[in-house]
Amino acid sequence: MRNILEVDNVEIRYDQAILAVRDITFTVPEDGFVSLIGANGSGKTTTLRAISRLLELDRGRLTRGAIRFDGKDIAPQSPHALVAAGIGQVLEGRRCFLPMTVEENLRTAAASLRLSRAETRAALEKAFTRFPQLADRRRTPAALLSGGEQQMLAIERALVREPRLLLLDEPTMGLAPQIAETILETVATLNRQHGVAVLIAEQNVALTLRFAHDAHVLENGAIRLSGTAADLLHHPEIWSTYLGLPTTAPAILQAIPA
Amino acid sequence: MAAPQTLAPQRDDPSCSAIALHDISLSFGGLDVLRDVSLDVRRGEIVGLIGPNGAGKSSLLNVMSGFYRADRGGVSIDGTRLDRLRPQRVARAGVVRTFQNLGLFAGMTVLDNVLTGHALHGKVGWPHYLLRTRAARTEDRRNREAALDALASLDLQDHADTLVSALPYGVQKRVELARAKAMTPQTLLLDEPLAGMNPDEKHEMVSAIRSARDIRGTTVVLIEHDIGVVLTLADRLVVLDRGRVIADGPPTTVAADSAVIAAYLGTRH
Amino acid sequence: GCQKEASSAQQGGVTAAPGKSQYFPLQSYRVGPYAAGGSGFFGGFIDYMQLINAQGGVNGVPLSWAECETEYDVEKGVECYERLKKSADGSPTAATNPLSVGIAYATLDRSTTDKIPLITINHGRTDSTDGSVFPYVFPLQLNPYSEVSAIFNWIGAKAGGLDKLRGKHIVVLYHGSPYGKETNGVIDTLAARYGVSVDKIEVPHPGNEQQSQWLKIRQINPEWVILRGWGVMNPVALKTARKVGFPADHIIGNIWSNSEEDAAPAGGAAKGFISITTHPSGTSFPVLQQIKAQVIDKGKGNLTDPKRFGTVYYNLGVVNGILNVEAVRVAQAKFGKRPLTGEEVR
Amino acid sequence: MQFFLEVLVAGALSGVMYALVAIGFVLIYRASGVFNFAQGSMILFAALTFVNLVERGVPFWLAFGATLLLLIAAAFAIERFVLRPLSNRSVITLFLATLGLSYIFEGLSQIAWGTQVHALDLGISDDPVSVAGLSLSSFDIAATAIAGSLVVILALVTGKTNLGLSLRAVAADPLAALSIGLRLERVTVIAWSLAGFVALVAGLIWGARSGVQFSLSLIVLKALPVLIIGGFTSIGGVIVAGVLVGAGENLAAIYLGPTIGNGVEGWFAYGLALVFLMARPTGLFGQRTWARI
Amino acid sequence: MASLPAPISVAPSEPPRAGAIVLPVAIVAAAIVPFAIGSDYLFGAVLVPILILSLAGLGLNVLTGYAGQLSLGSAAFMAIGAFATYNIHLRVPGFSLLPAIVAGGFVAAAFGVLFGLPSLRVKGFYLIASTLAAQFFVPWLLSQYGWFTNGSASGVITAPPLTLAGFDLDNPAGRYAYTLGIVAVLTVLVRNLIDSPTGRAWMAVRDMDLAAAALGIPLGRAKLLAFAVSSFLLGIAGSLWAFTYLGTVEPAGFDLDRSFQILFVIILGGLGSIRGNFLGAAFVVLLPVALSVIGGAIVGSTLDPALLENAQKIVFGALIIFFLVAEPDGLTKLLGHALRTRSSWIGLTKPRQLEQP
Ligand SMILES: Nc1ncnc2c1ncn2[C@@H]1O[C@H](COP(=O)(O)OP(=O)(O)OP(=O)(O)O)[C@@H](O)[C@H]1O
Ligand SMILES: Nc1ncnc2c1ncn2[C@@H]1O[C@H](COP(=O)(O)OP(=O)(O)OP(=O)(O)O)[C@@H](O)[C@H]1O
Ligand SMILES: CC(C)C[C@H](N)C(=O)O
Ligand SMILES: [Mg+2]
Ligand SMILES: [Mg+2]
Repeated sequence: MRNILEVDNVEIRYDQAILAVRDITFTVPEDGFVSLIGANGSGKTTTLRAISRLLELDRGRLTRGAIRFDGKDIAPQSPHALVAAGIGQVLEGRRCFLPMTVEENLRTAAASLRLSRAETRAALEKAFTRFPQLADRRRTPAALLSGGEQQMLAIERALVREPRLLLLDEPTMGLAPQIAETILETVATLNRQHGVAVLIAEQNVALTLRFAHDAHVLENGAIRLSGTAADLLHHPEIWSTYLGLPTTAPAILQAIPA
Repeated sequence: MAAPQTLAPQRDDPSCSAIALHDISLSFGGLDVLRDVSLDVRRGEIVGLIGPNGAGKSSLLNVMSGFYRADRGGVSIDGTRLDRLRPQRVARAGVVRTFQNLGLFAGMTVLDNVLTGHALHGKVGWPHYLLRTRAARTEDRRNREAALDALASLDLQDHADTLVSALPYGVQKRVELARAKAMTPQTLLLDEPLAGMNPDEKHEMVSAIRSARDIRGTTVVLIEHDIGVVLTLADRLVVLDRGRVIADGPPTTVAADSAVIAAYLGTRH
Repeated sequence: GCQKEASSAQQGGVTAAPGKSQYFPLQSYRVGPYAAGGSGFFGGFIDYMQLINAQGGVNGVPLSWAECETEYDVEKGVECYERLKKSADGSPTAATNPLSVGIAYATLDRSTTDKIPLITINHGRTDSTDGSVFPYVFPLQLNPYSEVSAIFNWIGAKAGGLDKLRGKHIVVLYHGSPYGKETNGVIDTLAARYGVSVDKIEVPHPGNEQQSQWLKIRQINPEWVILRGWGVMNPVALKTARKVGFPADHIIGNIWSNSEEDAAPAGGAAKGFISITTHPSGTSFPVLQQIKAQVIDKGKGNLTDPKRFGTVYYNLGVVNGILNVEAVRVAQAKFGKRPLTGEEVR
Repeated sequence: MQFFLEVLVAGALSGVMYALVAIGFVLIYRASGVFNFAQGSMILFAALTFVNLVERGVPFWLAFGATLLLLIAAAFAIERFVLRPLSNRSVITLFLATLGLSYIFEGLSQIAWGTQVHALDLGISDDPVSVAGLSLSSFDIAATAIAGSLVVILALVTGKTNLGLSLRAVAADPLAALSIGLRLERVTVIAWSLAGFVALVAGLIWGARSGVQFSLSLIVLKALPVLIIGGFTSIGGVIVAGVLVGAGENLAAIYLGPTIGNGVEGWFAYGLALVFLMARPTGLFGQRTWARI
Repeated sequence: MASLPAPISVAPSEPPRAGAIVLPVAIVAAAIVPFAIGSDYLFGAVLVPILILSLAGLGLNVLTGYAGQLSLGSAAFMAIGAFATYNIHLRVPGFSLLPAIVAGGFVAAAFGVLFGLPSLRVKGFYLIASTLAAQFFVPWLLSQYGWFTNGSASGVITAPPLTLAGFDLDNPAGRYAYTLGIVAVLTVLVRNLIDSPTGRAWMAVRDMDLAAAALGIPLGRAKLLAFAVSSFLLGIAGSLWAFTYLGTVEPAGFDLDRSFQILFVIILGGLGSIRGNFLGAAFVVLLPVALSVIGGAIVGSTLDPALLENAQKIVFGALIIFFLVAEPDGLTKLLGHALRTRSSWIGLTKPRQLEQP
């Protein structure tokens, strides 16, 4: 299977000084479902934004290595070209267009992809079936939605057109367990049935590892551990830091496949 | 501001009630966000507030802290019913909250953020500070010590002079809790303080919250989606669904409640 | 330190031995809302000085000058005064000509202290006409009093005698600046003397919008409107008058409302507009011909746009130059043919 | 009564001319959240360029097109050298940057075209005409018609269309806009070009009214209260606000002036704006500050 | 969020403690050095306006940099201070100049509170309606009623000679000393206030007013106090402008351009920085002088002065943009960087380590 994404020995700095990520190398196969795991500040967001070239707004820059999407170096490509080529992204912290209504948020995404009227309508329909709660609030400014509702909107905004590579940055943050699970199930379905490659950064490790094929653990901006999800789930270190907490026992029970 | 009126005791002893809601209803443009919600949080209790997204949890917290004005019903703090609740008044009554989307002062250092919380307790007026009188200097020194203690308790002392905007999200959440704790509140209202953290980090936060209650007897209302955390931390669980309280009781009982499972873990709207 | 470089930076004039020229600090304005007036005036002034230098100076004493931009702003004017009051090479300073009532006021005491004459042509403080109050201030040509009385005399003549003015109605439309207000006292006095009723209406700086003022004028329907404008206020006044239907030939522009820059942009609306002047525009005068031949045609003219040669502001600058230079000449007659100090020029 | 009506209507009509200036602000504010103080000097720049071309014998429409091209070029330059490096900065920083821009525009226009005053004749007469018994200026009526149609067109173009959505999205969150594939630079350039176009139209109309010269750049001070009352984000709002301000100002100058003093119109509009803000803190049609906690 | 006239988020504030040593040193230096090298021009046309603009910048910084309320009306409060001082000095027996200046500051503070009232309801760019109203109303008021200018026909007032306790300070060096004294005292006081609960309350209101409310900070009181303190400082700056710098003043001198100038002072110097005001003021005063010197040196006197002037305008505008792009936190930060690099060259401090994650 071809790799849709290759992250090759990448180093990233902010403000030309602050080293956020170093020596990161991994790939995502065309039908892959890869998870990035790591503590706060370990560099997950930075890596994901580097792939879609969204670092510049924060004065961040790739200082070494290369990222290839579809075999082509992303460095000379612009963010909108990458989106057009099939990268979809859910940003950390929701980032809906707050003054715009739910529907306008989705329409804007459709507009930027130059979807036809019918396609747009279909995309909206699909979004509202997945999250009926959003349908009720379609004319509400995104700013007034609850935290979880905003998260749903952010996810749908990235799915308006099925991307070929979906980048998800903590998509389940602030979502009720059931919705979180639904979302990952949806993503897994897209991955399985429609061949959408997925790269996800998640704090809910137990949940992600149930769906991911492979996972990489980041620590201080470098990859600490890599392996298949199943391996990592039973790795002692993962267990103690990311799973093996007495308080989260019920979640783990859910996580481990019967 | 309307004169506070005393309310007839709700439960056995009104003095035990840290914060209470009486038949609160709230709607926005035809959307009922809260419907006849009554809730009595007792002193020293840790109440877990759970429910699906959009159930009205944050709105409930907003009503308690004076950010939303209920259409109907009222709020009592320490057994005193306040008709026109305002955020500043609520804070001065010892009820301190955190925000789902972070309520930090981005342009200030971590230490300054925490010091700002102390403003509430300041006894020395600004003219003293203007002239740096002895009283001002003493108070300032004491405040700084207390703030550094609060930072230390969440392992933040190394970040004291960092601008909060330069910190990763999870650390910012910790700063917000530190700031709230440093205000030595009687009641803490926490809106998803653990979101975006890994279990290890959650563990630290949980101990910090628990220690506030155990050491100072702080009352805590906690919104959290990680049911595991809630089950271990909360003394009582309140479940909200579509603006109504559908369950209220000991965690184990509530978690087993079929209605709760249906609303929260099972079916979706 | 700064002062030397600053003033040498834009020093103009002939190269003479240091300290051997007669120095004029120029607080000019060539940008900002009143740039048109300032660049015309100072253009004329400088060209005239160039002419004098081309002809060998004043009795052999060359003229030098340095410019500093005030933007017609009082503070900048003061700063320029301080910066330029002493020449870079030690040449004595003859006089300052800020061309702004505001700046003139602000530098008045300093002029007295520094013993540098302050020349205000066709404007200035009413009380400066009497030399004993401000010994270093010289209003040239018209001062507020003579200006207003000239206008009243003219109106009187139109009406068939000053005594016929009684009961007539006049509106004064003035620029909301020290300059604009300066004549208000005089006008009141004269109005009382002749029994004219006067409405004074202010146009806030810069005067882009005068709708309400002219509607009011139309309502009052006075015999005459005295326009005490400056800059853009003038064409807008004429255009708005046209718009509300007030006849242009009943508007009398004062000395600062009489230039091409004031009338031309108003186009047809200016037809019939009357204004007083102390000097005509045009290029046929000998001195202008000389300037043309000896300065402008040699490519040394100060105007960016040669078409403005001979306009009112330019010619006023020339007149101002003549008066300044003649003052120096007169003083030289008394003190000798050398560069003079401000005190001597006075 | 007749006089009162004339004052009222004449004021309202000139208020529409303020609105014409204010629209330029709205366009850019909607698209990038930038409060563009350089709008006034853009007007000066546009009008000076146009009038100088015409005076050099360039035909009207050619001059119009050439000036517009210049403004579009300016939009590209501004995007590249000012806005792009400043993206993600605080709104006040961007505001200050546009102040810097206004100096550049003023300097450039006066270097290129000099400081003298130019007459501009658009062929619209400025004589009083009688409409329904009121004496009004035909120029004002024409200007109102032009401004009105401009507003309608712009409101349509930037309303529910894709362009309108993109403009608002970029203003709301540039990073999120990038993440869904919007072209930040292009949207910015379009907004500034539109604002340039509006500046040109405003410059022509105001230039024909008061002569083309430096003070054109100062009409922004008249447009600001209109912008505030209308709400920073509403194109239609500025028309309503313009009428209110123009009429109010005229009435105040005529009826209030004699009692409290000349020149009330210098600040009256700001007072009026304050009164409206007390009732509606984000203007008549401004976007509410949707804030949730 | 950008489309909302949201609370103004600004550059991070300099930790006030950092100034603890710098400030006294700077004051002592300012009190000694110029007298050793000073000329009348240096005192009268450079140092005095720099000091006064710094004070004005300090005033605006309290309001905009620290409390986050954008103001475009600084000059109005300067005007109030100047004319209040003038009238108090003129009319109230027993008020010599110094007390009159202080009283003028209080009058300005009162007006500041008045024009600050809308801030209780209105936020962000909308608030400029209030400060612009002040900006246009105050000079109008002052020139409209002759009483304020003691009947001067053209609205220009003239300052009395400057004396203090019998000393004649009516010369450039004297004016400088007088100004320096006042500015130094006020700077120290403001520094104290910024590094106190009050200052932190202002910054909290600036960064996130809802969170500030949740901490029990009375938003309205904090804002109004910021308006009062800010206008007090601006009022004093206005008095000094009239009485120790120009020696004369007209209401129109305090126009919008002056307000922008002060805004430039704080933006270029650095929002939320005390030292920045002095750097910004020096920059704003010296840049035009420097530009005309450089411009003159390059092209000599052959060039059309209007061209030179306009070119200076362009350079000024471009420099503003350049500074905003290069260093959002202003000259303070830039100076900080420069000093750090310098001292690492000469081995005073270790080079800053790259932050390792
Ligand atoms: N805009 C920025 N400027 C400077 N440093 C930054 C910036 N954004 C992130 N960093 C730094 O880069 C490092 C990696 O941060 P990043 O946000 O990628 O972590 P993360 O793994 O996504 O953390 P979290 O789980 O909290 O979201 C951190 O040390 C952070 O402080
Ligand atoms: N100010 C408001 N205006 C309009 N609707 C509102 C407002 N505040 C809340 N709502 C609506 O009320 C409902 C409840 O919102 P709330 O934020 O209380 O939910 P929540 O339980 O906290 O959800 P989450 O877990 O997703 O944060 C949501 O549908 C939200 O859109
Ligand atoms: C004297 C003239 C140049 C008129 C000008 N308006 C002034 O105030 O001085
Ligand atoms: Mg992250
Ligand atoms: Mg919530």
